Amino acid sequence: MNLDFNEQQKILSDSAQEFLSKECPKELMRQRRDSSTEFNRELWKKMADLGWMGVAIDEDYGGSGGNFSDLAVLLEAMGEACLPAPFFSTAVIAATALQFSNTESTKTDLLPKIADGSLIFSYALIEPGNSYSIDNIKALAKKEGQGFSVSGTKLFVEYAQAADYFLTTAKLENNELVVLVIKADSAGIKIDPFGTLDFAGQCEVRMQNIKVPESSVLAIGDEAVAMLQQIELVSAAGKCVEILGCIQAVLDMSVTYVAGREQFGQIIGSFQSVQHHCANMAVEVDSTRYITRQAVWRIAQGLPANKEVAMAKSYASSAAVRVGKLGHQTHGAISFCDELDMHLYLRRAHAASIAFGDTEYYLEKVAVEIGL
Amino acid sequence: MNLDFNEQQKILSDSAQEFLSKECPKELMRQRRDSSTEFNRELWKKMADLGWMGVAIDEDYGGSGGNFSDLAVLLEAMGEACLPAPFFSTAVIAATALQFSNTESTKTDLLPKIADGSLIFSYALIEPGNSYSIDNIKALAKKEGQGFSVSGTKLFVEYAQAADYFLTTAKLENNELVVLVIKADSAGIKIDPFGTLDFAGQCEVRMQNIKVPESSVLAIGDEAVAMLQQIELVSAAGKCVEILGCIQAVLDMSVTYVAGREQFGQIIGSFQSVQHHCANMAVEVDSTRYITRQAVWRIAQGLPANKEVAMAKSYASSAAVRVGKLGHQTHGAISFCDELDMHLYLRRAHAASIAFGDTEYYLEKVAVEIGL
Amino acid sequence: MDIKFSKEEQEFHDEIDEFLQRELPEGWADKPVTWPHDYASSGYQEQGDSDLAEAFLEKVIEKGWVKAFWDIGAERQAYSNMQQAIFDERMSYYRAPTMNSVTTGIVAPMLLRVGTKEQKEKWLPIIASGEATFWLGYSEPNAGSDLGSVRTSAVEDGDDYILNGQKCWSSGAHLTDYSWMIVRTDQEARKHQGLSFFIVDNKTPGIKMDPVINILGDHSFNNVFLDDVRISKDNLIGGKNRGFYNLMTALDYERICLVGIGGFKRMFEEIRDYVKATSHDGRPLSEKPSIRNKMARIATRIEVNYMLFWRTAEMLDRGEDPNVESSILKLTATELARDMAEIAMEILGPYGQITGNSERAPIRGLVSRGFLESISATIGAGTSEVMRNIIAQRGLGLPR
Amino acid sequence: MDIKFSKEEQEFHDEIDEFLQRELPEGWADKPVTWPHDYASSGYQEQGDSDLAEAFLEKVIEKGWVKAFWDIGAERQAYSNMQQAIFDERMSYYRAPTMNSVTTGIVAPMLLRVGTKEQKEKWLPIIASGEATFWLGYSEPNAGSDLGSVRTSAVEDGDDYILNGQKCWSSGAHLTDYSWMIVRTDQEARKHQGLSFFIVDNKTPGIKMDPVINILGDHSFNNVFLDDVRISKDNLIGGKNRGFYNLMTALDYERICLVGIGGFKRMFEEIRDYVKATSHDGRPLSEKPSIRNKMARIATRIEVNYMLFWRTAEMLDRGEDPNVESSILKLTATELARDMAEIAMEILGPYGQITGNSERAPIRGLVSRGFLESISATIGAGTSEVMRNIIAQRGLGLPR
Repeated sequence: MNLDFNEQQKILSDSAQEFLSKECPKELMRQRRDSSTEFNRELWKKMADLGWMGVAIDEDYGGSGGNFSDLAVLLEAMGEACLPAPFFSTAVIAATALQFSNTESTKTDLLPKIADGSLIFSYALIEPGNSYSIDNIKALAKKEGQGFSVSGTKLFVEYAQAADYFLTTAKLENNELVVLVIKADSAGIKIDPFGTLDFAGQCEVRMQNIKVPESSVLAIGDEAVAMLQQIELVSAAGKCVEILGCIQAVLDMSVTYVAGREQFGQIIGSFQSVQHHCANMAVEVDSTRYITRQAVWRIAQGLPANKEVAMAKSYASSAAVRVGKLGHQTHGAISFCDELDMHLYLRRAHAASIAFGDTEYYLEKVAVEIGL
Repeated sequence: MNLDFNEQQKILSDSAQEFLSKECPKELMRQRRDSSTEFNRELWKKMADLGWMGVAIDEDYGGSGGNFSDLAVLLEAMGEACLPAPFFSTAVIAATALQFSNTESTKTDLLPKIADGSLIFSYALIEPGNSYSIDNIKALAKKEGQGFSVSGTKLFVEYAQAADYFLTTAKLENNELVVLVIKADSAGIKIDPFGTLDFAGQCEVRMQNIKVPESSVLAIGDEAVAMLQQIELVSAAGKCVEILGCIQAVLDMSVTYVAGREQFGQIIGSFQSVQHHCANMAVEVDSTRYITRQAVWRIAQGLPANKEVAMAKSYASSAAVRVGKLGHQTHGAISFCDELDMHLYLRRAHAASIAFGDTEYYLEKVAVEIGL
Repeated sequence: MDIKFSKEEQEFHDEIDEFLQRELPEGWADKPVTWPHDYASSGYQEQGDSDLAEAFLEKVIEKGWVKAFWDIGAERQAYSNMQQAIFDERMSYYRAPTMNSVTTGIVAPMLLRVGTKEQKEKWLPIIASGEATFWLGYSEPNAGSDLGSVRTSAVEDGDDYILNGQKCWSSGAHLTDYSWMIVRTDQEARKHQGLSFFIVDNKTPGIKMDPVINILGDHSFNNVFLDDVRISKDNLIGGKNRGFYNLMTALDYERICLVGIGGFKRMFEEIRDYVKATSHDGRPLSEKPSIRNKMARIATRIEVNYMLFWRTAEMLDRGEDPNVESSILKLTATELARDMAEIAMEILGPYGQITGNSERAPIRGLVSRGFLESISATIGAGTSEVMRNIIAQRGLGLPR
Repeated sequence: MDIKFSKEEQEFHDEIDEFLQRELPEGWADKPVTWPHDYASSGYQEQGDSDLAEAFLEKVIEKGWVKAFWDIGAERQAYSNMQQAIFDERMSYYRAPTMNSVTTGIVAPMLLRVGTKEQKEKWLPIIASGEATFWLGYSEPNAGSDLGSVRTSAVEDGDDYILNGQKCWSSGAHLTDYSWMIVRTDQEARKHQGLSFFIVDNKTPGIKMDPVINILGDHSFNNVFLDDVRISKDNLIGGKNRGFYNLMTALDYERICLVGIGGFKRMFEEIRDYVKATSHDGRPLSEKPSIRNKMARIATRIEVNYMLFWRTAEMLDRGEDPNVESSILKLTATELARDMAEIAMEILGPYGQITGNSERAPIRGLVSRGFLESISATIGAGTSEVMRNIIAQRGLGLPR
């Protein structure tokens, strides 16, 4: 048994941290707050040059053929840096869906462009009134000639205004589920951004009779269900890693702050209540780290991982908010000011905690997995 | 608005505390542990002489005509003293049931004997496989001549081996509910004690064709349901008061201990973590006190009290265990020894926390009361 | 024991309630507002609201309620603390525009308690008329939880004092007229013994205010710099070098007057109505056992806080000093503010993250706002840790 | 990264598992046992059980597993720490009778680490054969969390030391043969610098043991009085006045070896099976959403603790010092022990209070027992507060 990064992952982790600490200042997050339509394309280009988008894409499709553990190394560093870019939707979700699909022409077309950074993907999976379940999908894909006509409304579509493609779901007229890719500039698409805590520029995307070719369909029926399950599994584990990066940063910031600040003639880090807050954060970080690594590793190995992911995501999701709030509490009033980065981590950690299923959603999955 | 005891209640409270601190040493609890069939009848006699059993019984029936607030003053002192005696089942539950009843002959017969301390009552309300709900009662009361023949099994019957009467429930053949009193020495009653955490000598009581006269029936049908609801209301509020007494004692013991004990060259009560444990206990005690007083006062005034009791009991029940455990934690290893009284309070507080409905049971009631 | 309003209290309650229902602008409580017991208030979002609020407050002042809280002639409170508590409860329940609560809840009672006759006659009427509003000049960069470390200095110069230094976290300083400021008048004395209170006009030469933007993106805090600010000795309140002693009382008032207990009930009712009216995945939220359980817990804790709130009012009316009790109230109410926001976020799932500038935002985005705002609750006006210290040391007598 | 057992580890795991399934007495795991990670163990309830346990342990010893953990000739461990962890996990999962874990988990590795060649040759074989079992002579009436304050004195006298003093909370002292005792060998040195370890035979003249009854009514603790107890210098282990330094290592071992991680899984499975098989008010407990949620939380925390457990084993195998990591493990596992008991009590409702001496007791009364036993978990071997101090000060570098 070996719970730690291997040599190659350590090198990747160090270089990713170094790169992002230089290239991804927190000002990028604040820029997103002030204008949520675009993101930093220069940084995106540099990341693509480093080969990050293709880390977990097969070499046949222009990637470097790494596994999910390698991708997770990057996601952790991105969480630590609060990277505001559509990496997750593109390199994790879209890449997973396409690699899972049998629609060879679309794979051959799109995967290399994901790998080289020339395509931005978003995902549009949740409909108004629904949460994480894939039941009750109301968007409709009607057979029309050689392709389909798609109509429906989706919420929580990150970076929608910057995306080239959406990955989305609909029902066929025979009630079968489909997963499809839709070009963002298709006629009939209306995008309305709404504000969210994490400045991710989440949008409402309304589709009215969007014409798509047959090759847009990545999966139908049971295969679509299986694909969505795989997306959920991978994304949930990926979000755990993002949370881990966030809360590690919160802990580090807090320890540095309390070790330097004086009140009552004492370093505040010498007060037992402050020490215990920090200790509790450290315990949460370590716990999140290892329960997450197990889930990630199992996915990377292609082993069954439903239970491990459900445990990791339920744990990490609640740790995210607990640690975020403790970080604020240990900092006191300064943490309530925009100038401190603490709230950026809370925003990110919270968004990750609800993405692809929150604590309660995964606890119910755990309950099923343990035989209840 | 006035949240505090009135003058008369203050006097009663002081005298009850003084009496019990002298007459009710914790050794009585330990005696119950070692032999659960009997309790200290001498102490019972003295309490009766003080008029405690009749505090909330009408003067017409030999009591002193006080209200539930007065009775609650005693229950708080009893909680603080960990009194091991069937006071609750006799002076709270049986007295409430009898006063609620219209069966005049039985009231005239039994209430004065409760008031003068000559009768011990227990209650037998829960059946195997059931919890607090009064649905699903399986005990049967068959009409037989002028009376009934009662059969069934009841659990959690406190002080059953010392009781003269049981207050119990059964279904008639037409499925109507009845509440009745049954003499403990009736032929066909079998009593098996089982160990419980609180040393209350709780028993399983099996009744096989017990013959009871018609006058044993205190209420039938809707009236029986109403009576049981009133019993639950009064008992739940009474248990909150008992918990309040218990956790106040736990807080007092803890503060005294940590103010005296030294470790690392310091009074341990000067460590911030210990101080915060104590502060958290104090907050719980105060919170329990006032939410409970409101419930008690409304019952005493005959005002609707379902919401207030549900809130009080859900709060107090969870505070009971939280404070009990904090008391142990602040004491450290000594609290794990029988010689310290701390565990007696935890036992009592836990028993009170589940009696007549636990936290979750009352939270659901709160949910209904707030319109959900 | 009598756990309901007296006849007089009930009439007072009903009078306020009727007034508020009658006089508040249509749909006022549905305008975007702040989370209960936060310290992030930053004025009104729209100019129209601000005008409506002022018009409403005129009526409150006309009613005499602000003025009536103290009887200047008799130098005492005209209404009981319980009545003031009832007033606060109703006002906060309706989210009514209030007189600046620092002014009416802290400065006015402090003047009444430690001001001279002349000071009372000068300040109380213009407080009652709404002409004088105050901010709290307490915190400094190196004096946050530890207010004994205040360094801003006041040096005597003839009939004046010259003030130099910096105040920070000055909530609403830019929206008010005066500061209720604690400064060091004796540089030699031991840390807690050389402090005094002054009333400082914001317009005095030498005062500079820099805005500080909070995590909601709002300007609520300020950094206030004092550079040779000349203040008349008449503005020294409560005795020279008695500042720390007076501060203890002022902090008690603060912990009580900032609770806004009615706001908890109102916010809760909005969440309750939302979960009844909303379905996720085809099922009403109000039917989910976990949501029923969470809502019931919150409702119960609000009720507990109501009881603790009435208790402090009762104590004040009995002439007792609710030092520990106000700390318990502050602790429980602010922890509740945080927990209520977190639990509401849990209930709303992905919808909770939508902020108020979107039509899709549940309850006008109040919950996502509260998730951030409530962070200030357990920090401002004394952290939860400081509250627990007070309860343990002053309440339970444990050693410092 | 490779988060599964290696082939060798898996084979070792399976070998133990098969052995346990084959050799444990029928229904052994269903006998009343103690709650995971408690400090209240007090031997077997029935003589028959005790005999069965001894017979079983003979087989473990025969198997060579106890002895095999150290290679005496090479003065090193024969099995990896990961293998020992696997052994502990399986043994605790099956609730198998174990060699006294203080002996095999603390004293033996400490001897291996700081003992002389002679001491190893003398003690390790009789530990391996089960002839020598130990209790921890650490706590004293005024040295609980603060072990630097140990006062029991050892004064040199020729080839011997003369010991005087008192030890308390001495778990299982009456059931074992020797003490692994820390005493003061230098009265003049600063508090932490004058301590040393001794092995003390319980039968040495001058030793008196008084039983202390715990809150379960069991005799698990003892007060041990030492009155001019004469001990050979050969029994001083790890260097004179090096005791506090060695204690830090011994405490690391203690935090790891007492976890009994498999016991959590076993207990959880029993509760799970119970809620599946039991209905209250006509409805299976396992269908109640609140119960599903609580069980899932516990299962997840157990899994987290498994990961933290394997981590310490890994660190030891890498030659690293898991001082902070063992404190994290101890903290999380013991808090889990408490929470699991409290949550199980909540799940069982009124039935939870029934103790093991009744047929009506769910899961043989283990839950009500655990509710009390688990109190010892967050106190014994360093309170949760001390663990948090260690994590903050040694782990995060915050000032003492």
